[in-house]
Amino acid sequence: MPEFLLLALAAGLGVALIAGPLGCFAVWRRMAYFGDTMAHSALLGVTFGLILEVNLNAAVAVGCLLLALALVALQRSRQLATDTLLGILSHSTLALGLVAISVISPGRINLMGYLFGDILATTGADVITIWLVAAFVMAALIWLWKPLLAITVHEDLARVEGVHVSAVRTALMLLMALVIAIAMKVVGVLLITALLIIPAAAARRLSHTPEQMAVTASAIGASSVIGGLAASFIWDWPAGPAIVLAAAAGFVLSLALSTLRR
Amino acid sequence: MPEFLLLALAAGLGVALIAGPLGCFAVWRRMAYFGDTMAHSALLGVTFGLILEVNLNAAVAVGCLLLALALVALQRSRQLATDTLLGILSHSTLALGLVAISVISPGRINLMGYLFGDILATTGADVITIWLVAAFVMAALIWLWKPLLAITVHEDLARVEGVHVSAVRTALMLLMALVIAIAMKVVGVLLITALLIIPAAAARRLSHTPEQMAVTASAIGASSVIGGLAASFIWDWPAGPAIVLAAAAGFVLSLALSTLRR
Amino acid sequence: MIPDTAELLVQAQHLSVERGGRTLLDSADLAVHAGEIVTLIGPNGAGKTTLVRTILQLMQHNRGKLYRKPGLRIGYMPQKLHIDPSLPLTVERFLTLGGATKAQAHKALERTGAEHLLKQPLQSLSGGETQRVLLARALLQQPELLVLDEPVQGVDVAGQAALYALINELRHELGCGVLLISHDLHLVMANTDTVVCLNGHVCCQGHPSQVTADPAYLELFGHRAEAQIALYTHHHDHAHDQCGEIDPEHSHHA
Amino acid sequence: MIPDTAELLVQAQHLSVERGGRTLLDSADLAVHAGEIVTLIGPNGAGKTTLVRTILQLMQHNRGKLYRKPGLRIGYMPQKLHIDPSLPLTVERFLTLGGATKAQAHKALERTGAEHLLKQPLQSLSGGETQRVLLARALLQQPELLVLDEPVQGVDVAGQAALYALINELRHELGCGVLLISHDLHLVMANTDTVVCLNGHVCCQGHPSQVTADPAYLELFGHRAEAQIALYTHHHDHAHDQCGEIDPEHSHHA
Amino acid sequence: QPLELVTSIKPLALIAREITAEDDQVVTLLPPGVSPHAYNLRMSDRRLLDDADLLLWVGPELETFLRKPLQSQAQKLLTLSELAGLEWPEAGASHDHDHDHHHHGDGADMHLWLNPRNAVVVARALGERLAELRPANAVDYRRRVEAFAAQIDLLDAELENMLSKVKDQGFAVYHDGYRHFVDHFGLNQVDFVSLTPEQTPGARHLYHLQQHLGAEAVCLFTEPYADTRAARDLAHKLDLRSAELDPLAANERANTYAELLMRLGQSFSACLAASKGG
Ligand SMILES: Nc1ncnc2c1ncn2[C@@H]1O[C@H](COP(=O)(O)OP(=O)(O)OP(=O)(O)O)[C@@H](O)[C@H]1O
Ligand SMILES: Nc1ncnc2c1ncn2[C@@H]1O[C@H](COP(=O)(O)OP(=O)(O)OP(=O)(O)O)[C@@H](O)[C@H]1O
Ligand SMILES: [Mg+2]
Ligand SMILES: [Mg+2]
Ligand SMILES: [Zn+2]
Repeated sequence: MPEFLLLALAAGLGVALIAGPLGCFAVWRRMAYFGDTMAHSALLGVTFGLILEVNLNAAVAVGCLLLALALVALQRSRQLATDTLLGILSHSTLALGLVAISVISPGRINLMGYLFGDILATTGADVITIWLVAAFVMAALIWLWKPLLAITVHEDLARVEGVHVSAVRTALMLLMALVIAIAMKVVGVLLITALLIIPAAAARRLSHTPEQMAVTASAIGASSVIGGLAASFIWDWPAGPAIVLAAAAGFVLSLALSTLRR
Repeated sequence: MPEFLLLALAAGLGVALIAGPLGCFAVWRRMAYFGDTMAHSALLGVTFGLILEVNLNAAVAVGCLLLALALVALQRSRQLATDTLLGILSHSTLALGLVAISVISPGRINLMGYLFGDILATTGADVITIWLVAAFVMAALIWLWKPLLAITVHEDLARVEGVHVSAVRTALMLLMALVIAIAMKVVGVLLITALLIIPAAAARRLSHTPEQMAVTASAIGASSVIGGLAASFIWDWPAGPAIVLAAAAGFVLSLALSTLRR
Repeated sequence: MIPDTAELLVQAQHLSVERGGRTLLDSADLAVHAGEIVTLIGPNGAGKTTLVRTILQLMQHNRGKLYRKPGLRIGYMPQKLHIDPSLPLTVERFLTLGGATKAQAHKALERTGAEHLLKQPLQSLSGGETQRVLLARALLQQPELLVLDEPVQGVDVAGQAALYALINELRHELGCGVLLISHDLHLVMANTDTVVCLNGHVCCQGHPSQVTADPAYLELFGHRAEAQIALYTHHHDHAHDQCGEIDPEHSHHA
Repeated sequence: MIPDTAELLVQAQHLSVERGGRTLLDSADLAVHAGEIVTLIGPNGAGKTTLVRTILQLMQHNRGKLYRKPGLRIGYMPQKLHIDPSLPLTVERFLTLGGATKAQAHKALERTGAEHLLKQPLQSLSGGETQRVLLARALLQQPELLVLDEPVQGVDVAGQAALYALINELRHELGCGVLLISHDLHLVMANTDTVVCLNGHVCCQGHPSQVTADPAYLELFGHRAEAQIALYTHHHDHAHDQCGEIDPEHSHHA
Repeated sequence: QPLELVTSIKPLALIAREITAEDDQVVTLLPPGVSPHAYNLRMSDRRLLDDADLLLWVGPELETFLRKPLQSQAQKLLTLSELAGLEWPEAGASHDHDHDHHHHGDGADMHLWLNPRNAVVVARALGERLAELRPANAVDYRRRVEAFAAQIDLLDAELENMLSKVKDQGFAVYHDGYRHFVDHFGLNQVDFVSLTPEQTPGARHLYHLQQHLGAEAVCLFTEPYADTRAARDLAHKLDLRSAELDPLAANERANTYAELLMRLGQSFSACLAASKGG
């Protein structure tokens, strides 16, 4: 197996692993579009990074962080659903970024290139970063699992039982933002957003408890990575979309399975 | 005022007008990302249109239609939230489109350019199309308003009271798909998706009834179009993003207003 | 119990419902005629809500037959209601959704004792207030059949009796059939024409006086029910003959 | 009513809550001590849920003072529960969420009479079953304070009395304070140490025997309540002295 | 009265500037590298289109995002890909594997200005259009076209001379957009990494590159517009030289068309020649 494929596999499996449980939270908490929104706010971050001439990675990080905090703040009033809030933030940050670019007109710079990676271009350093982040986030998830689940089941019950709801919610957003920001640069935004929600959605019908769903989602994600890369190798499909298609196939399969079982 | 500005204004107002009530349904029914998903399935449509060498507009229309029907079918089982379903469809169709392009390799064509319009490039014919579609959709909305509202408030109650729930729901999807497909080609995808949800979200806090919210959303959308075009004229910002920013400003204003009134 | 001329509104025959490998409802029979009040009683999880939702075609049945008078107008009050907070909806607008005028809506609210809630957002109502508004909405349908799933759940003491009285009144006023689910044996028995006692299957069925004597009924509800009925009997005939019959066994937790 | 040595768990002083320009709660006072059962009664929309949620700091109060024993462990049972269907959650997993073991969860379910629901998805439960599971969950917190918002709402006849008995048992077993909201005057009066009668403001407050004699109470609940209490009295002392006192005025709707 | 000429991309403006008169305005609409997905017209852009006397673009296949804005300007449009007399590279000529690369038409390489012969064709067409628009200056325009053609002849020869030494050296490009240059000068392009900058290559193709590039090529060219980390990595791994090509003259340093082409040729010859020894 060529080395680049091994690196892609390593990076993809790392992302799929951590995207399993995180994606479940995205599905449960109706944050399916968190990834897309992050990508747009990252674009805004790059733009301001260019204007202020600061380190672009730092600018992206700050942009993503601010987005997560803005979302937490907006969620306080429960009048609007999370997907609406994400839509507002996503489109507003994108528009702001586009206006800012046109004003400062950095011209020939392809902003997207700064943001989005390709899983087949993974380097050894990328793999190490991904696995370090995945290990950290996984540890944090395990540590916070109970309160995270508690606020997802019922916020009021959790609060009464002594969970620091907004702290835990903010932590979840930040963990998710961290994973998306890193994965976006390595495997691309389409792949990370898809790996978050499609395996989790596929796992829903096959699970009876949250933990089962998280593990199943990771497994489906990992299989999709392997299957997608294989398809890319056999039929020469672009790797990212091939993995997403494999995950989509997994979802269709889970639909069929659960229909059969009825 | 230059003619292109008049045309842009006419198209923008038409879109904002019809996006008001439709956007309310998107916000109520958690379909904030319907527009993005449509854009991706339109891409798939274009790809297949190129493969099968059929009319591209027809292919896009078929793609959007199939998407709407797929969503209706998936919504039957209530285990997954609409935003998750939209995410799955959106990423799957995009991935499928990208793979299909790479397989048939229609070469160096940038498909996105086929799909997305720019409000400053509006022609007289565009304006007529937009207003015809807006008038038709508005008429349909008024005609279907009661059942639409009934299924949005509570599907079971509506069904018991004799509303054909799935027919009405499908009709709503198709109306929304129609508006998005047309508007996407004229004013661009960012603008139509943003005009659907941001004005509706801003109107939420200022309204006590669904009708109020729909009308307020249209009004906020129309003001955003005017304000955005003005900003674009004064500061030479790109017009689409300027309108989105104006709408976002409206949202922030509505937050401030409702906080003050407390 | 009811005149033969009364029109049959709905009828379930040998209705069975299965979900997740469990039989929720086993060959249940039920009929509601115009002008008749049928009350479904039974322990939690007996399948009362399931039976009602199947009759309303909100759930699919696995076996059995279901007849519904063609074009039947139904007023339905579900056991629980969750309305998205993103929808701005006052009580008034909620009531006029089905086609009623504001005046009619106001009148219906008055009858259910909730006229002060007219302009309030639906999502901010208290539990008992929500029930009253839901009942008002069901009335406004001008229904031929009124289906009420625990209508006085969470309603206050005064309201419970008043709402049952209202339901009885409506039956005469609109001539509609009423299908009711309730745990308040003492309050419903008085107005009910037919009681259907459900526990997965139909245990017994008939006029309250018949049912309360049925061994199956006594097994399910036992003497506690009797105690509750005692109260109703007090109201009704002011005879104290049942007071002394209360089983002392049950007073330990009181 | 309770020994002076009992620890104060929560205390509200002059608590006022305003929302949407309306005063929902007007200068309410309330205290719950360890080992004490405090019952909140009042008509629909009286602000009972509001008061409880304010004490639990789920809502902000506009005026007044709130004391909570530092580090107080609370078991809470809300009036309504809506859980997203996208979350796969069996009853067992729901109960063990708070840190309980499976054995404990099973035992708690047994006590609330719902042990057969262990493996069922939480979202598929019937109304009464949900209440039982919620109560089991509240128990599992090993609470110092148990807050129950209409705990037997939708629970069947046998279950209502059993659950109230269970609550009383727990108070002795865990030594916890209980703050209860209920409309079942006849069932709660028996076990309650303090009754707080709420109608926006606190109308009257004290031992059940005091409160039922209070003019404010009689005005709010009138003779219907008396009738219900009559039943409880029957159970309790088997004296028939109140049976005859029932006001015939109220029998018209029966 | 001076003319206002708008071109879609910079290379076209460079050619145009050789033909137009002193006071004629030549403006480029889009900076290169702006993602068309996120591109939105500004008022000034739109006004530019309205006020222009002539609009120059390659065609909808390349500047797809301009298709719609230019639709209403059909009468002042000069679409270069439709010109007669252009030289088109032969489809898939220098390609050796099983891709179904498309024939002339929707799949053709649209970077047609990279062939100096084509530049002359463009210049002639432009000169004629300008002459029509300003008959008074017709002679002047035609004279400039001839001068440009002569200059290009010299340039062509010089490049031919420079590149002939490296004709046999195999190389790969980042995206397959140099066919016009490569074919015209008979260079030996072995493969490309991706078909367009927007399309990422599949694993199979990458593997294929790894398998044969090392043996057949000495140089891999990247571009300043896209994230070409992967390509540079690949070059490093296969011990190929890597250098940058700038076909859009994004680099401010290229101020004339000749300079653009010269720099391109120098990039090719420097990379290909240097690696000959090593
Ligand atoms: N999808 C499902 N899968 C498995 N069991 C289910 C499902 N839906 C409902 N049930 C079970 O079916 C039984 C009947 O439920 P139903 O709601 O009809 O009871 P009910 O008689 O209305 O009870 P209550 O008095 O508590 O409202 C319950 O035990 C419930 O847990
Ligand atoms: N956000 C709000 N805006 C306006 N009114 C509100 C709001 N929230 C609650 N209310 C009103 O406050 C009152 C008290 O509500 P609460 O839920 O405390 O009543 P309750 O005593 O628990 O009644 P029930 O017995 O019906 O449960 C109700 O009349 C309700 O309509
Ligand atoms: Mg029920
Ligand atoms: Mg309450
Ligand atoms: Zn190839």
